[in-house]
Amino acid sequence: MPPSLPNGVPLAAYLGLSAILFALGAAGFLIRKNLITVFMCIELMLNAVNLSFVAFSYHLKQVDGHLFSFFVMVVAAAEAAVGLAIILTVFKNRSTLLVDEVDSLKL
Amino acid sequence: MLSEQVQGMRVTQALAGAAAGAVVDGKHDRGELTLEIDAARIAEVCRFLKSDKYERLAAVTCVDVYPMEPRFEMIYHMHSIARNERVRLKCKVGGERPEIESVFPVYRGADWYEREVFDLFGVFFRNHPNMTRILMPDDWEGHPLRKDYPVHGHKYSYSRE
Amino acid sequence: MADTAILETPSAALSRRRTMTLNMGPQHPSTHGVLRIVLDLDGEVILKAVADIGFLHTGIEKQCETKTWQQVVPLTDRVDYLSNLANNLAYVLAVERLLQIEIPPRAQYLRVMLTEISRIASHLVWLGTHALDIGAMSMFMYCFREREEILKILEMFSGQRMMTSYLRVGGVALDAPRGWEKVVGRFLDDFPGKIDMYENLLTGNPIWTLRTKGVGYMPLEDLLDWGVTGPMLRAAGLKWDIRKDEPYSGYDKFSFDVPTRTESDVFARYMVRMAELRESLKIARQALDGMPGGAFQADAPQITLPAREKMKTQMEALIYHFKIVTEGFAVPAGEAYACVESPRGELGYYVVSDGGTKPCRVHMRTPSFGNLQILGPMLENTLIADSIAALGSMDFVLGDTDR
Amino acid sequence: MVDLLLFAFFGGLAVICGIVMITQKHPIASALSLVGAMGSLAVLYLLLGAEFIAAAQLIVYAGAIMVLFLFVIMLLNAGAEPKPMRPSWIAVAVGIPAVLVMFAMLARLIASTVPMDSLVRFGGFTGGSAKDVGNAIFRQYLLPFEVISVLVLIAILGAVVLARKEMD
Amino acid sequence: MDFIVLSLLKTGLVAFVFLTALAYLQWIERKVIAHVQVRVGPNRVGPHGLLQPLTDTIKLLTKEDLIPSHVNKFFYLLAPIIGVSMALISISVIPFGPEIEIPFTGIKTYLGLTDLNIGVLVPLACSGIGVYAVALAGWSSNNKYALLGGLRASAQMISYELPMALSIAAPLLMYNTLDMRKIVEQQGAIKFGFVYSWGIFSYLGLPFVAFILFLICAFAETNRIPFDLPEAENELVAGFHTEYSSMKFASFFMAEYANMTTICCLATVLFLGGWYPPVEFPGVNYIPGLVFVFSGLMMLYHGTVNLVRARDKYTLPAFGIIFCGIGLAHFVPFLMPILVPLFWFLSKVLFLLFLYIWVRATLPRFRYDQLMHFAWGWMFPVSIGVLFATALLVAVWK
Repeated sequence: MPPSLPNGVPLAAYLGLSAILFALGAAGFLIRKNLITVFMCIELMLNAVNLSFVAFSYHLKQVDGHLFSFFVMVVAAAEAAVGLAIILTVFKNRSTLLVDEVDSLKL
Repeated sequence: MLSEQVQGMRVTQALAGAAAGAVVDGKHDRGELTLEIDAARIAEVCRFLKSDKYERLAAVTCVDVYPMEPRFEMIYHMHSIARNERVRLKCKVGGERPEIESVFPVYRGADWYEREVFDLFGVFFRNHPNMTRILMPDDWEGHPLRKDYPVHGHKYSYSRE
Repeated sequence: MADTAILETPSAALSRRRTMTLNMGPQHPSTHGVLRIVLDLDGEVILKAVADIGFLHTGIEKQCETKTWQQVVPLTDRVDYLSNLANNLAYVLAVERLLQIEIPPRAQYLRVMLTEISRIASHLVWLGTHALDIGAMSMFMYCFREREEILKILEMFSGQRMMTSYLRVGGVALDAPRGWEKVVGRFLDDFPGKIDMYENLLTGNPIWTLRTKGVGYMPLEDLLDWGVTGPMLRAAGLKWDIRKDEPYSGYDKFSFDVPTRTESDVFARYMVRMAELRESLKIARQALDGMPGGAFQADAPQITLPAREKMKTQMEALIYHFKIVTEGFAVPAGEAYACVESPRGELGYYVVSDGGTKPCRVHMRTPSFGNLQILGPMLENTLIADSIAALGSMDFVLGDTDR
Repeated sequence: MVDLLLFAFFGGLAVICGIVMITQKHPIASALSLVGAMGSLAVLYLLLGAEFIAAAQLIVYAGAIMVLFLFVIMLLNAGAEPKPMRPSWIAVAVGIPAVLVMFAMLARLIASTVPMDSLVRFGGFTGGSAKDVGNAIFRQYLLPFEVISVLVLIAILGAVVLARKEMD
Repeated sequence: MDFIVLSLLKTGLVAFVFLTALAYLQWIERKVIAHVQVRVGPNRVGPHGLLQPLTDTIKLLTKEDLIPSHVNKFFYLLAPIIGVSMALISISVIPFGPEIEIPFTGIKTYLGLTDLNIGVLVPLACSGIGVYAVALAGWSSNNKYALLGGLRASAQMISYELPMALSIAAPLLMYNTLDMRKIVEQQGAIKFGFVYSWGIFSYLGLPFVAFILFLICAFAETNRIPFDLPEAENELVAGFHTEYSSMKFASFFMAEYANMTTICCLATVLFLGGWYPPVEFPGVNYIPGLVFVFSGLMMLYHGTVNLVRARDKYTLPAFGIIFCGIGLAHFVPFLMPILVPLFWFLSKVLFLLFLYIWVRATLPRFRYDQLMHFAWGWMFPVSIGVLFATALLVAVWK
């Protein structure tokens, strides 16, 4: 094993990865126009946060971080159910999923 | 003209009462009653027969008696299950521009039978909702069951292709 | 017909109007031949079904006009290739009505027996394919195993397994072969147990009843109005069977029941046909037991071929034989309509003669053609899976439809 | 070493999937790359000793939620976005710098607070089994758990109500 | 380093055996169904058609790899890959037998590829991801039948995953672990002096209900009759794989059989006591060997003395000798601890697979809405009820 490489991964690398994914999610949230894709970007951000929870949990040798990501997952599931139902309704009413065109609260 | 025997039949009498003059001719041959109906009044006669317990229209078909005129004989096989009785209606349709009233509004079962007659004999049915070819391809030329339709010498030669 | 929509991709069709046009057939496992159905779907619900037939149209009616009266019989085999004896029978009955000849009792009994046995064969094909459509794949093999026995019987009588052409104007083609009683009797003994087995597999099966009960319902008035006949009508509660109501070929001498149901759904049609299997067995058994002796062809030398022995020894017989074979026999001018109860419903032959040796017009009132008209109304607002069950319960043969 | 390789591979995969997700035009491609990112994250969770979370990530996130997404996309047949993706200039002018700034801040934060010598090794933490998570849920975090169950119930009802409304 | 070499060896061995078994499973299915249907089944290639799987594989491999022009190529190709890989992965967590000592080396190892703390969750996760294969195949084929089939299949798999997870949860409550090896080892305890405490024998037989539920879900999950709507050929031609041919089709096929096998292994591990025999008595370890020897002798008898068909003259004695050899191997002292547990494990799995095939030859199929109603209206409440009842029993018992 080359001595220059550390025996393991720095925790900062995990957190950096988490930050990159979060930034990607945020960027996608801003530039994408399809409602569903926007929604998926939110999921990516949630995932990124989960990663840092789990990483910190490792760092602190506590299980609490796992619980937080577990809760995030459950909330994400609930959010997906309601959010997709809303998207369905929006599409049935307006026949479009472009966020730019869904600009009025009431039809 | 109608023979005594045919005039004595129940259907003939009922028809004479309901649609006077519609029955042009008739015969009772080999146990089967055939009534010739004025082609213009076929729908009317059928409507009456349906109310007269003739629940079913068993079949509609056509006979081409080429070269005689009127060329087409429309055949309607009516059947009464309640009376266990059958009667055949016949209408003569001329060959120039063969056309007759559709009985589809009376018996929906006439739908495909009339389309078949149109397809194979070229008799047009007025008031039929979907007068298109049924058995032959949509772009077929001619009406194969006509007597003057050639049996030999098909227009396509499959051997050369 | 929505022909243009068929060429579209599903995505385009979906985004345009939320319904999907599905082209089912002409090559599809469950359309039993070359039937094409254009379905308008909303999800899995059929909004509209349009049947497109004619892929098997071979112009048999036109061909009949170019054959002599006797030569038409093999053509009628090809119309409904699953119950060809019924087709033979309807045709020869019509011609015999024109000729006004008397058929000897032995020929009548042979006709009845073989027609009933071939009805069993036809119902077996229906049962096997219908069950296969609904997913019970073994039924298909069982049914075809029993059908094989029937085909062997038919081969024994006529020399042909499917296209028997066994009936002749004036009787049957050949007398019953030696040892036929044993073969037919063995089949009639074995078969009731087989029906019990089918019913064990299907009738009480919860999945089978779930799939069939209440599916494909049509009220009796609609069935009559659309010209539907046969087991479908009887499953709707109408006790009408041509064998009973307008007995032909000596059916009045046989005792049998006309099974009916009132639900008019796929299950009722299944039950009616299963009961008909047993009734046909009953008739065939009576025909076997009461088979009279005597001639198998009418005593009409101008029409029926002379016996081989006579033809070789007597001059007149040879002349008749030569005339019948070369130019056929003339039939008096007139028209006749003879109908029989085929496994699928009313099978009628309308025959017109101009007095010559060839028919002027032969129209086949085939049951499948009339029955299939109801397809559109029946499939409306059903699920795709139900449409398969409903199609199977109609028991159509495309050769019978398109002719 | 193996840890590092695995991290590099799956971390890289997650980033690539993330990039593909926000650049692909077709929603189905986006959804699948998101699934890929989630799968890679699940492997990273395993490396971090979070076995249960890794399995839950696959079963719940990738197996259920994303399938729901896929379903909706197929159901609506929300094809590729009609116009070439041209985000509004405000989003680009303000959003991208904002995202970059946010990223920089996060990076700074991480660099300043997290000790750089803290190494993650597979097997370094074994407190993430189903038993441990279950113990924590039902002892320490019982109230949040119950609250979340109520939330899920409400979400189910909401979804049913919304879906029914569009049925009429 | 031993660990890695051993793992690689085991992986290779399991992969080889598993893939061959999949091919032969299809042969078994064809043979069994043929015999149910009074047919002979494959019998041309090799004795009794035994080489049929090989020829099928060769044929499918060498067939032209068609890609229809109207498909979404990337996803179209991705779908079978996902399907088959997900199906094959889950076998890795199944334990086939206890810890054994490899003869002549003294190395001890477990029969099975790996033991995870969350072992039971892995097949669930894999089948969850496997849904993508079906949905993508249906969607990317750009064919209406495939689309309908794909939607049906994925909806069905998602619906039945829930009751399946619940019916797995019931025995998990009893075993108190997710590790499959520990689950089986718990079932190795002996009750009343002679019965092994298999899952289905414990807790007043309540797990038996869960077992039945699990089996039903397993049928639905693997899209087999009576739940084979997604590929109901009489309705949807071939469902989601309508547009697939050659090796891509074979991948789906393989995935189906792999899923079947895995799910049967899972049922064996969870409910049927894994590699433990049903009852314990002094000579129980000789039963497997005796079974093989007896069937070998039967074949010898029918192949030589009581020959019915001429073509069996060579095959039956050959197989008889092979079977006798296998049976005798069970009596070799150092092979016995390896072969006997494997025998019990495989015989249970094969029994369940036979059940699959038997049902396929017998039952008609459901309709789509009936199937969904069955999942949500029956399976779901019943499995929740079983879960609660088990929880109650466990709480009272312990």
